[in-house]
Amino acid sequence: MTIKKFMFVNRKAPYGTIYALESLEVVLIGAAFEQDVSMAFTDDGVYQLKKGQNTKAIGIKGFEKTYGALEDYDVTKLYVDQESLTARGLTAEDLCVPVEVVSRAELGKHMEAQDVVLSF
Amino acid sequence: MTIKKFMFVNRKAPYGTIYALESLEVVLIGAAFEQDVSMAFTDDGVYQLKKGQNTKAIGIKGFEKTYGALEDYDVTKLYVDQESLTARGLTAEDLCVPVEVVSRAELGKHMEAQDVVLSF
Amino acid sequence: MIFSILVNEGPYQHQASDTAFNFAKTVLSKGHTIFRVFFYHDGVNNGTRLTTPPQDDRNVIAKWTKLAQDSELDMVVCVAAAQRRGIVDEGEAKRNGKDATNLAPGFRISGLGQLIEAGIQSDRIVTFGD
Amino acid sequence: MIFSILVNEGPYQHQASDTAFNFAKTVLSKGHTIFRVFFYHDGVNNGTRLTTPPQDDRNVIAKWTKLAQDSELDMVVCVAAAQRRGIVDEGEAKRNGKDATNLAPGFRISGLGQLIEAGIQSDRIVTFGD
Amino acid sequence: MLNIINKTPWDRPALDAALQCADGGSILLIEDGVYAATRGSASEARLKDAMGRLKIYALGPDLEARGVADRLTEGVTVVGYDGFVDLVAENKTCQSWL
Amino acid sequence: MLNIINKTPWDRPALDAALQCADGGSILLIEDGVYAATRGSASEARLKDAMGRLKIYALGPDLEARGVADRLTEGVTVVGYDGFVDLVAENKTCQSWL
Repeated sequence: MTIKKFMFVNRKAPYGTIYALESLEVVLIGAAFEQDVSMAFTDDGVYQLKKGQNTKAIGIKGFEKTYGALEDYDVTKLYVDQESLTARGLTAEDLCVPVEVVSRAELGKHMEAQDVVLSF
Repeated sequence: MTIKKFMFVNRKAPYGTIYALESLEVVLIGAAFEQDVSMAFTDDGVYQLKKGQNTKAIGIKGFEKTYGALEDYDVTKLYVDQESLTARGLTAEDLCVPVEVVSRAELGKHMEAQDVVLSF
Repeated sequence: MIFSILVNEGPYQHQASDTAFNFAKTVLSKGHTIFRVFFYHDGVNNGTRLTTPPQDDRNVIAKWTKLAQDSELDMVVCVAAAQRRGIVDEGEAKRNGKDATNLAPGFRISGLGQLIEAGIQSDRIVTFGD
Repeated sequence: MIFSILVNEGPYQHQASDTAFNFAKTVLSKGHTIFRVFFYHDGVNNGTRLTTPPQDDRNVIAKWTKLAQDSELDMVVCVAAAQRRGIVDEGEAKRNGKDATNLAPGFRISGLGQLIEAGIQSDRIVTFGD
Repeated sequence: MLNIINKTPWDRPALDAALQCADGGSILLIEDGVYAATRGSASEARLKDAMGRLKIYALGPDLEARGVADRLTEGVTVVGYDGFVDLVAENKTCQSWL
Repeated sequence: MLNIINKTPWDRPALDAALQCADGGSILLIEDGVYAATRGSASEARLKDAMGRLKIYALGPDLEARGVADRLTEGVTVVGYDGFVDLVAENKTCQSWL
């Protein structure tokens, strides 16, 4: 099968909208199809990776653990925008998985290198 | 029947989303119920009143004319936020109906005077 | 005190319906009254009985239906918004020549006047949306 | 050139489906091929046959159905997203014990793999959403 | 008036609009709006400035869901759904800045 | 890359994010995104700054729908759906900044 470079760009916070969760579902299918998958987190998307999510009191299924399982699907290229982290008072230590923190310019270069970019 | 002061706050541009149109539908019903109706336009909501809309090429029904018909329903209190106009390079002359241009502080005072505020 | 609630977005895509539900339940548990829950815009999509959410997630629609039945809540889906989005009861199906219905138990379809009436009759009206 | 199109929002609430439709029509009129139109998130709500929009407005769903039939378009509604939102065909109704269906002609329900496949098989994939 | 905000200040101008229009009353942050009440973020100063004129609340269940309950900006009061209902009851009107 | 923006720069950070990430290529403004290409608005300077590195396009039908086709910022190229399809074809990839 053809292998393409797929990047999934996440720009929205979790739980307020479903995009983060349904984006993850696409990422896992992309990995199952053995594509070359990477994920970018920028703007409010960096909040998806914030450690310590507990959704019990809002009655919605949490999915922080799914990010931890991405490695099992060989999804290891997670790029996080430095500027978005800083504006939100976050650092890489606040995140639930190991990531590569990059500048917006570097993120743009990764985007340019893709065959398919899907933004959620 | 009890008469209450209803304010409809419009903060979204037309056509990109349906809120502007479906907000107008509520306003007209509010007027039909003979309530004391006013409308506020702030942030991207000021774009709703921009003169010269022609939706033919996007295939969506235009509704600029409906703002012109509001007067027939005795909806004459239209407040437009000065700051939002200025940021978008607009003045009252660009709008399709006569309005009262107000500061954000004045808009806030009008909001405080309401019984019901619905924001779209 | 008499509350009404306006829900402007559909289930799952936005948190609006979940928050509105939690709010409504709390209003009732504190001894207040809910005059009406009105579903407008994509909020009408909360009124379909055809959803089958994943087993490990909540069923937003079933929660509303149960609350309506347990607490005699008046839950109204706006007819104009419902026609645009395909939410249909038997009367609407007959009127518009549709071969199926999908309105969930506990909901009824009616006009926008019901929202204005809710504003008039209630001490407070709270909107949940995008 | 081979295109695919991803539609992430439902009809009327957002312009996404209208823009996607105009785009799709133009792609075909210019002699390109469309491998697939995939409906995800609230985009699955484009696949209901139960809508009755106002007579002076466009019928977004009917436009898609006609385009599919005229041009043999493959229009796929994501099954997981459809289950959350109550878009059902006969197979889904049987599997999940639903008493009605609402899928519009020209659409079919299938898995997310169809979106990845569209990405692999197409030269370009364009997303329309909120 | 109770001003309800459900989006982050980076994603939407709702919080800024409410802060500029409201002369008194309260702001309640819910859903994605609660991120505005977190320490060290670029919106913290705006919120602190507003505290002289406005009471600021954030919905606890939404803070917990997002893993930010332990980094609340000083001066913000956390409420549950109970407190949310009370705030609506205590204020003559409320407005959701959608 | 073709960067597609469908929101105003006041409502969402999408245009800013695209302008900061993109080193070359094109920006296409569609739907509510077209307002960013209007004269005299607070976003005009940002767009003009970017024109050295990026080509900026706006979708004509969306400009007309919103009554702003006659106040286009200088240097922005108007395209129809035809031109939209051509832009997608000419660029190796495209990204909708949703």
